[in-house]
Amino acid sequence: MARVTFPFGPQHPVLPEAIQLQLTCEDERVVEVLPVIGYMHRGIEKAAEANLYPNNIFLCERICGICSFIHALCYCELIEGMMRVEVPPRAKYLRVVWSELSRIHSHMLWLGLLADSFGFESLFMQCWRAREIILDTLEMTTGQRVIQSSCVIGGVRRDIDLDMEPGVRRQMAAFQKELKSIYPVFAKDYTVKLRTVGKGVLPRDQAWSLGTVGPTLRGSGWADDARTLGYAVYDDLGFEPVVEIGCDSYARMMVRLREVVQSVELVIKALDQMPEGDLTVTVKSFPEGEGLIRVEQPRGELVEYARGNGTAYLERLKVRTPTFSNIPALLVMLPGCELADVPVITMSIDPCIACTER
Amino acid sequence: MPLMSGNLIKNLFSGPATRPYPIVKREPFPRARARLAYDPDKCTYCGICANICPAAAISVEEDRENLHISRVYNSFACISCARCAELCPQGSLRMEVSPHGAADAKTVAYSASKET
Amino acid sequence: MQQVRVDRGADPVISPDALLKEVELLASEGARFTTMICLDLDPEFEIIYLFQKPTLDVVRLRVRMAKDEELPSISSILLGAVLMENEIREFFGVKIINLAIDFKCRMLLSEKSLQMPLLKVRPKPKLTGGGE
Amino acid sequence: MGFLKRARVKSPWILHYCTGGCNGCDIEILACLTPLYDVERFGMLNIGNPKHADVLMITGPVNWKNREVLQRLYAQTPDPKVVIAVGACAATGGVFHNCVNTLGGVDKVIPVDVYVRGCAARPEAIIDGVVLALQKLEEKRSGGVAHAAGAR
Repeated sequence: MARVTFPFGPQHPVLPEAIQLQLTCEDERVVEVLPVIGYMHRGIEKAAEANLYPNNIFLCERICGICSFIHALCYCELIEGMMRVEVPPRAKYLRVVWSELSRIHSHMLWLGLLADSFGFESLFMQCWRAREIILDTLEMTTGQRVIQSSCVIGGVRRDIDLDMEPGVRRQMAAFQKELKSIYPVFAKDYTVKLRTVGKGVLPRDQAWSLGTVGPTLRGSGWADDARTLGYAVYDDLGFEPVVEIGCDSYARMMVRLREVVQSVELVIKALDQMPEGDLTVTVKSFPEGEGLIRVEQPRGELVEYARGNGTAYLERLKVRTPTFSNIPALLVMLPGCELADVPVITMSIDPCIACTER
Repeated sequence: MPLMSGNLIKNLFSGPATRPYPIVKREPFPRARARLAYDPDKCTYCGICANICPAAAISVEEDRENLHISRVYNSFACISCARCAELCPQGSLRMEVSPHGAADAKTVAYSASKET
Repeated sequence: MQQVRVDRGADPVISPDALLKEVELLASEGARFTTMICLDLDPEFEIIYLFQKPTLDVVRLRVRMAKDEELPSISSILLGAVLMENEIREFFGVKIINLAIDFKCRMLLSEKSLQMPLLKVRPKPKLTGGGE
Repeated sequence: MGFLKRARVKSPWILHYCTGGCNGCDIEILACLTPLYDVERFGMLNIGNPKHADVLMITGPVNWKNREVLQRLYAQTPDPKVVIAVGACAATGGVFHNCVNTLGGVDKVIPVDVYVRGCAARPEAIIDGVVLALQKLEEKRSGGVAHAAGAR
């Protein structure tokens, strides 16, 4: 049969970002796929070497706008670990609150886009409407909607004080109510199941060997979550990773959906247990030596490596973002699928191209 | 689709969720960071804000011949991180909640320059 | 708590020739590729390979090599490494051979952008042009 | 003829393209389309085909690989068109001002009519920008008509 190769992207309505997939099709069936990336590359790793190390927080936040807080947290924890700075406990709890809020907002965004990718427009709108509650909470507590700029080396810059806390709890209750109406639609709806169950299968052993991370890996039955490594205060909050064994797009969707429920609980738990105390400690020294950290982003495990030489400039900052290691999974998931399923399967790894290419 | 219909019927009767933005403006949150306000009277032109700005939106220009020093602020490059407002020793910078409107040309704001 | 500081002395340092054997051994133990980090320690490259064991521990492996030495690709053993190897080849000009998918140094950069941007010491102009 | 042109100003179609920013502005543009800000009540529609678009919404500090894509999208959009640069990095490069692979702003590649400030630009600011863009579109349209009549 004649093979046709055609591009999917870089400008495509389903993906807000620019990625190109060169699909080779036989009839309606995809037989080969080659991801062409590079449309979002900026060169952040190089710029990080030229900036003062505290300024890199703001650069790292803008690696990706969706999970910006966690990028900042990762960089701050890395530099703190290298300089042996102990962050005040209240700051650690606040970091958990904000990173879980950004996880909820990222997952809601993704769930909406998934619904959009198979044409379920009203569900997309419903998800994004629920997400605005989280964005309002973020804006109320940190001052910006998507890029919070609240993490600094040695702590956090803003506080959720006593006046604000009831407001956050109210918002979370409102969000839980919205979530309760969305959850069964994703979990049980006929249309959703038809488009996701059995689509984009990533077998358990291949998911491991290809190096996938995050919900893509956990949807294939691996309980791998960097939050169990115990950065910030996830240890004290009794965190357990969410695992599904379906290995398909539906399983990955359910992982994210259940993580949203879990994150809401984590936020409330963190607010309950939050101790009093300072927000920041003063940091005087400069980073020296090598450091390596793994934190869990909405999309998976984020690995950062830095090498300092005792000056205000870093010698090297390496960011391994989760989508970078999830893209090879597309090479396994896409061949053999129907052309109409390509958007859904591509979405199911939650591609964040701005992260990938830095 | 049937599972969604409960939501749809509820939405039909629960009134609009839309914020009618240009007609009714929502009160911004007190912590919102949208605009950098500058008080030239307090400014000593120390240049700390220009040095630490991660986006190079602030610069201090020195004209040695005419003994002028002025602070240049490019609101189009500003990322509203409020780092400068935090570190200004004189407290001449702070973040305000009212957002900038859209503009059709890029301009930079020169502060009232100081004789040195 | 997670150990953030890396002790340089604790990691095994191997030569490019011994790499494939080491990686095969690790892969047979169930380790998978996490990432690799290239450092430009003029006059040589140091490449840190990170592998993840099923117990979530990270294994580090350092390869030291001269700038013009050839590095074998591990993408035949662990396909997940292919994008990162392409990136390192593109950003540093490390000569990586036998790549499973070869983007010919055009994965992230285009013809007009600065080539090999992460090099600390830029080579003489006639040595550049990573595209060949 | 008058009807078609008026319909264009009343109901502009938007093409959104990200040229390598951080995504923050992109999700805010998408948030504009969702119930809480709902720009569709102004007749705006986000579409995927530049040949149907009147307004180009560009985010990000344009990198080298994206430059040609952006030029092509601009060339494919029919006249009169308005370009909105959304966010600090689309206007000047913003926080990416010293990144090696960026060109530092959309206006280095194609002419920009409206700049929206903020990092990330708030949905309110984006709506303001679109409103300004519509005025520009009308100006361009009336200017364009006069020119065409003169040529005839």
